[in-house]
Amino acid sequence: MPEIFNMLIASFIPLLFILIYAVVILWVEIKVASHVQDRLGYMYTGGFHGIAQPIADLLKLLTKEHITPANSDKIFFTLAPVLVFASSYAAYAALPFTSTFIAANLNVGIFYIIAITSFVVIGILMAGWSSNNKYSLLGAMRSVAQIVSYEIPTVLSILTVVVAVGTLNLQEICEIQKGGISSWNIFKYPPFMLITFLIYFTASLAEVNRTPFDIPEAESELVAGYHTEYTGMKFAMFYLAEYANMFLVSGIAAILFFGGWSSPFGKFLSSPGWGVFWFVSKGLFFVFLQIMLRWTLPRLRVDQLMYVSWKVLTPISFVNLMMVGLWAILK
Amino acid sequence: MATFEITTRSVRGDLKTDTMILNMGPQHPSTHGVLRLELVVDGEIIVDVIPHIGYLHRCFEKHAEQMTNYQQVIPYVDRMDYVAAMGNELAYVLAVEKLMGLEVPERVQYIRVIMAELQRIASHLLAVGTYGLDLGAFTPFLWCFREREKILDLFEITCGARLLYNYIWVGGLSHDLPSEFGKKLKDFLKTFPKALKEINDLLTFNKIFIDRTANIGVLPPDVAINYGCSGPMLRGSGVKFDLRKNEPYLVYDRFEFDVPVGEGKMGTVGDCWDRYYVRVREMEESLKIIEQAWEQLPPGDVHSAIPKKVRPPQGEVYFRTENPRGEIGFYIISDGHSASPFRVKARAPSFVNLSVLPEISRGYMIADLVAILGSVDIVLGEVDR
Amino acid sequence: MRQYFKNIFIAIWTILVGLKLTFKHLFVRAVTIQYPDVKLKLPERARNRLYVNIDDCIGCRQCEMACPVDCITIETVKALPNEDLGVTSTGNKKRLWVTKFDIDISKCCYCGLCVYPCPTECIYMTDVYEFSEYKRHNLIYHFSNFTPEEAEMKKRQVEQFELEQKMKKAKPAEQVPVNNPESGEKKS
Amino acid sequence: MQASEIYERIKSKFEDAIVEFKADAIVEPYLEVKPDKVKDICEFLRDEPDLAFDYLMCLSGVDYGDGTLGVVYHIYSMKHGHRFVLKVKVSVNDPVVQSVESVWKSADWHEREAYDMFGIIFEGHPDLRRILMPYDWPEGSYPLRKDFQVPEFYNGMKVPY
Repeated sequence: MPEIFNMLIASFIPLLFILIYAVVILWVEIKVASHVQDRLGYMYTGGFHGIAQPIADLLKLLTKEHITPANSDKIFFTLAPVLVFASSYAAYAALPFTSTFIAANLNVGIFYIIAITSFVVIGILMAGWSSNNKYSLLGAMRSVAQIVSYEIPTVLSILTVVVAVGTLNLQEICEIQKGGISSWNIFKYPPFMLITFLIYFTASLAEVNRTPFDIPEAESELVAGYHTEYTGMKFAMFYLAEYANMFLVSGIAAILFFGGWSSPFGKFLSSPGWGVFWFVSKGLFFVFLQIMLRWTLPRLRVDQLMYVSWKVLTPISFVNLMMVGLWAILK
Repeated sequence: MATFEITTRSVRGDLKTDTMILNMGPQHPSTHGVLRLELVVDGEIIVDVIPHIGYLHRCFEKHAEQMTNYQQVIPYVDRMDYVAAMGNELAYVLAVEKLMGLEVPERVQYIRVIMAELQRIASHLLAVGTYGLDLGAFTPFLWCFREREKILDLFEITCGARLLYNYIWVGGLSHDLPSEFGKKLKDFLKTFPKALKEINDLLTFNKIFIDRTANIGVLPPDVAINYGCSGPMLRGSGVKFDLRKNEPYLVYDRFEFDVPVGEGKMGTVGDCWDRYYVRVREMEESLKIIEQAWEQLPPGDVHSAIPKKVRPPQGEVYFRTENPRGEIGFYIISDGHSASPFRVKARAPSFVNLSVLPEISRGYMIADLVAILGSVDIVLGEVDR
Repeated sequence: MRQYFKNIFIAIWTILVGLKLTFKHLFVRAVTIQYPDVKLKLPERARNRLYVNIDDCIGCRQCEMACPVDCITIETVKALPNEDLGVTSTGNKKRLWVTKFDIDISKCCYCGLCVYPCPTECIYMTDVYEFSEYKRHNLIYHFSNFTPEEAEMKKRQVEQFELEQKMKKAKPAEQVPVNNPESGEKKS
Repeated sequence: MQASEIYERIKSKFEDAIVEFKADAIVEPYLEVKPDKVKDICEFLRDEPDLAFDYLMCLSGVDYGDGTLGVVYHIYSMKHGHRFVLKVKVSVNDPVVQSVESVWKSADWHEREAYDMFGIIFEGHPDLRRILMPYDWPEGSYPLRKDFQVPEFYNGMKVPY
């Protein structure tokens, strides 16, 4: 009995984190967008700089009507957002928030995350297909092609790190980088790890459909892509999954290259409590970077996206992998 | 991310595939209004485009015939190309003045030039900004709007309206320039180049932006002329034709300025990037014209030549000027005795420019169509009139 | 091959240039204002809601003629010879009762063409721009001092007077006294 | 090249197609030609190297109100920088004009507009549909004609509202 109880708590904490984080990051995204564009964004709800606006938005989405298009495939239509959210939520299980808290300390943690996030593709395809809308279908098709092809550079760059550290366990990867800034993976095997990080970051942008790779939901072409027909809470699920995914890939970037929950100052401020702080702030930094990129860049076209993946990222990450492997052997 | 080759049709082999008809618009984020495009697509590749227009048809020509005098047509003319209303007024008023054989004072002509060029900058800012928006870059759009606001402020202190001015009248202007106009104009002239440079850095020379627009929607010069394209659309194809130079009206022959043409700097001559960059360069040239015009601005009265009754003799005129979007022409027939025009035909640049869209977008992808449509830069108020 | 790496380099470089710019703009002062709390002062030439100073209106219908969208409706009734309507602030003598002066502001296109021909400068555009209404008919502004009933009465009075005049013409009688002080108060 | 010279050139080739050349018309002289020859004349104007009218500025339909409809062509030469005005008049009962769509592509939409607004039928136009008016606009009702009556109801809506 207490085991089940423990499991419930362990699964509840990431959920709580996602919800709080989503509310915060929604606000940050809007505020960053507006300040980049020389405006103020929302200012009224909740006093200081519209701090309560995301909550109001969420409440609004919760109370909105659920519209299911008449000719849609109703079962898949309802199931799709759940699947999309569930798969990104499930990935949080293997994410080490600090040295003492990880919902499931798996031997093959990073492998598990790669596997489970692939489910997002199925959810998106389901959403696009079942909506019975041409724009949604095009968006879903693009999305599937995109995520499937960007899986390869992502995995290759993760593999490079794995070769360097020699483990698939995320907790252990963090342990290895414990000695402060200089022992972070990004500074190992210069400059190959840096390139690996750049490849991983670029590919992860595509995996979570962020600008400049947001073509599945390219609003000026496909209206809203696969979630054109979604309203209310179902739409909010997609939204939530997108933001959850953003942090997921950023968190993995932090773990793989920037020491995860370990303090940048070695032993200083390295208690488990601080660990959460370091991990979350590192993750949020990359989320912030993603947001900044979104408000800076135009988006690529679907074939250019494929070009970037297959002709730029994949070959370079192969070269990287080999170089790091050689170096590791020779060392 | 090098330039890539366009495959016109996918290879089919034995697989049975079918084209799909996709309705883009009348409600769509990137059709710039209520344009409906019927796309025949093969996957993502466009086989054919059939534009359907007329959703914003407001019977401008019929209205113009029903008015009680020539002056009343001007507010309607404003509403054709509603982001470049000054240019429309100018064309209409110059046509009527030519029909009447009216001479206007120098000061009026200079102010008209300043207004028309300010309007050109404002309109091009909108075109550049929304083009970024079409390609997914949101920020340049609002930066452009920030600059455009300054021009609209200038217009507002001059004539009281921000968008639809009714400022240029037959024989003169509704108001003279206000006293604070000079200072505000100088402020704008000083800050604008910096803002333009920022937009260039952020958008124009961004590699992703170039990849999205270079070699896309190539319009060869002979096709452009045959389709009657004008303005940045024609100049983007490398034809050095600008009515301000080739058929100078007002006092344009007294200013020094370049006519930017597409050079194929990032791809082929006449692609979307060229058309876009012509607009950016034109803004710089307009700045030059404004600076010169402001220096030469003579004193005088702007109301002195306004006739009591506008009653042109029997005859007809086709007069064209260079609007931000191209050649705007008014064909006016006067029957000589009534105070309202017998027939007004507006040759709207967007209307003609849009007709080339199917020709230049076949074989590209849906995302490219958005880029091409954005680079044509239509205003539906003018297409449908 | 060189082109390939050059492309990658340019891509990364221009992205960094863009990021630098956007990051810089994070700290630039916003240019927008918080509208309902802060309001811009409009220039004096601002053309917004039309206003008619009905006391100065002489009922000449110039504005009605000038309006390209026919949003002004004016009805006038001739003043009886024994009524003195006074003069406008510009010194023009008023000769007509303006029984109806309606502006359908929802049709108005804010062109300002009605303002220029007015001989007494009684119709002008103000800088009021917040006048949304829940009911469309509330946007038809009645500027006249007459209610419809009063206008009807006035009209009948004049008809009767004209009838009397005709009768009198048929059989001329003594003059009607001009400048009856009481009828001047009829207004409002 | 002056309008009179251009007229001479046309006259030497299409003597029988000319209806009237008005050299002293206010603002611009114009040449009226027969509606069934206009395409040939336009082709001649475009292809002759020293005329080279490669740009159709404007094509307007006109209802003269006296039972005739007209089409006015304003043409321009990018190469030589001269312009010319051609006119065609047809009776309202048989408004058939040759299409110049094959000469200048820009005539395509302009001719559709003239058809839409005046009911002028352009012979040889590949796609003569309504362009600005809705596709369900009543057949035979052309809004820019002088005798056009505003319908009392349009799709069940009262006009004016």
